[in-house]
Amino acid sequence: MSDPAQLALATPFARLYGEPLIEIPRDLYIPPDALEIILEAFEGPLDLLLYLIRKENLDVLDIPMAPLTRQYLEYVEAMRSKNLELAAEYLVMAAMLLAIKSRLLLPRPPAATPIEDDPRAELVRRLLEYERMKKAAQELDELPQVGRDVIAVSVWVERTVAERLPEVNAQDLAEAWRTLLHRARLSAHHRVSREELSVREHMRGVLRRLQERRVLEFGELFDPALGVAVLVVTLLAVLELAREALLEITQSESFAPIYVKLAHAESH
Amino acid sequence: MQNPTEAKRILEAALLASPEPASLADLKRLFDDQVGVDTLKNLLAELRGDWEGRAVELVSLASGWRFQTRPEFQSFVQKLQPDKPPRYSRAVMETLAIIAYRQPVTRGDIEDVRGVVVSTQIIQTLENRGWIDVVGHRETPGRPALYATTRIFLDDLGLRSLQELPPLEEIAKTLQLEPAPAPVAPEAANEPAAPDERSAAG
Amino acid sequence: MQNPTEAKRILEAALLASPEPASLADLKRLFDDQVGVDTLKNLLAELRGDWEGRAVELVSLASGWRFQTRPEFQSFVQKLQPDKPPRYSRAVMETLAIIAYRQPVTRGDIEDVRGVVVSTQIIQTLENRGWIDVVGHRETPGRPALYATTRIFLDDLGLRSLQELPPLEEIAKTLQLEPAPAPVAPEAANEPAAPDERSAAG
Repeated sequence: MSDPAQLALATPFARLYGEPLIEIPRDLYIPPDALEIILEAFEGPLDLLLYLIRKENLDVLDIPMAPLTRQYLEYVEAMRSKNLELAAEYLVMAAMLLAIKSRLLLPRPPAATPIEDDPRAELVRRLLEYERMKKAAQELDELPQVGRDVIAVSVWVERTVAERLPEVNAQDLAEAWRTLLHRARLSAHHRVSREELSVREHMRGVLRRLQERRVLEFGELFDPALGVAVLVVTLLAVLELAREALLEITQSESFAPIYVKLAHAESH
Repeated sequence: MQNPTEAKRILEAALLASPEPASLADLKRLFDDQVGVDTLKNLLAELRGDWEGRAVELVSLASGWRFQTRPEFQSFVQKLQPDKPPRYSRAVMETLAIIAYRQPVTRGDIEDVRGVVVSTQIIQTLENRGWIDVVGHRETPGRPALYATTRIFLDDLGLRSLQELPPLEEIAKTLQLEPAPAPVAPEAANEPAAPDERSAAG
Repeated sequence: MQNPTEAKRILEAALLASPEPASLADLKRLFDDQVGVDTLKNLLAELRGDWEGRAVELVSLASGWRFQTRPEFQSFVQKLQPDKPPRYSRAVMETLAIIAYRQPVTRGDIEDVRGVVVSTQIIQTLENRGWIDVVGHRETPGRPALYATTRIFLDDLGLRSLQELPPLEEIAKTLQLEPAPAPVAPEAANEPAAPDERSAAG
């Protein structure tokens, strides 16, 4: 039962509305490895049923239960034989189809039965409602959507009104901390690329730090955590800055701490 | 009060700067309620006319008026947008359609129509977008939440009211079923080749 | 390529819809780089001219071009702006988080954790709010100020003590990190200027 196409070929195909169907509809042929995709393509048993009905040009209002049920079961069986995870709803529908089919085969009491008693009625009602909603969903999706198809205009407004202070709660803080940790983890993976930074860029960094903190102990300029390459580039940057007389490097005596400050900065 | 040109200028600036659609009441406040609703409507109509033929238009939505880009220019405008717009799956859109056309509905109602379980994620996607919310509970066991669409949903889809939703296609109103037990159409029943149909069904 | 009118229309829509100023490079991308910078500048100049005498203007800033409301019309425009409480930038929030969880810390410590320079403005924002202050100086060269959170900070956040801050262990767990303050500790340990950092962190 693995290949539904074979299966469909083996049994004489259905007659629909009197027309003998000799060929299997192309849609029904499922390459075995495509089953998963097909299963994903359907939103559920109703969707699959609708597909079978519409592709065969069957009248929803007068469903020939036998061929429909058979085709449906072929799909379900094919999916099951491939051990694809099949939503329980598909099996429930299979049982329902079989129940309807068997009811249709039972002889009826001679008394005229009202149309609502047709065992297909409930299925038809559900199929119609689903199809209606499916179409509606497509139409909704075609409406221009803000963000996707149109953008709401909101030009910049300078704010001068009395400043309102931002509200912060403890959870915001925790969130900020979480972002930090996350970024720290990410940057751990990216340090390799950071090593390619130029000497110039590090010169700027050294200068900026000195602008903010006036004097730094030589060692403070270096962050061993960034790796040897960065240390070397930073050292080159410091030497270059000293050569350009932008830095003042002082040491009171041998082995005493070395201090670095901006050359033009006023001494404190 | 300002002269009409000045008033239109103010209206335009305020609407261009407003991130949300502005209601008539909002717009009246612009002029310290010194402008009547009719005057305001005329000004808005004029303003809308002024923008005709451009890539931005003034539209009237459920919550009010807003300037937005025209869909035809989206391929350009998109290039300067930092965020990628969400694309919703069929499951999400079908759920949305059922809520929009059949509201208020419970999750069970949605499942009945779709024939499959509706995941919490789908509901959350729509809630997070601000398109649906809980408007009450059905007085049945478990008191399931009743979902309905919001104003934001209408605004975001360019609609002024639910009446403007695309009309549902009436596929068929009456069921004209064959007298049982004919499982296939009448022609098929008279067709000599039909018997194997029944045996296949048996 | 589009004709000038069409190009200007696109430019206008993209700029009106862009939340950030758009650079010339951004704007070139609008036209798939098929428009030269000079043409673009001419179009922008024309567009700016088109908007003269209106309440919104096209301006050129360091980071690019954007539409903004003219200052004279601000009092009107403001009336339609949502009254949402402002939020601190990520930089401010992160700085505050570091001070709260790792106090007392120097500006250098904060920079080590954040990986970027902490501007004076950020520190001032928090000082002006009364949420942090200087509690001493680290006895290292430059004697950098040590910042800690204040009582007002606790009051404003509805906390009785620092112990009521969301525990970091929990956060680390959600990130599947080790319970130790992992990403901070190694850097701190290697930081020669922060010998007391470890005890503060512990």
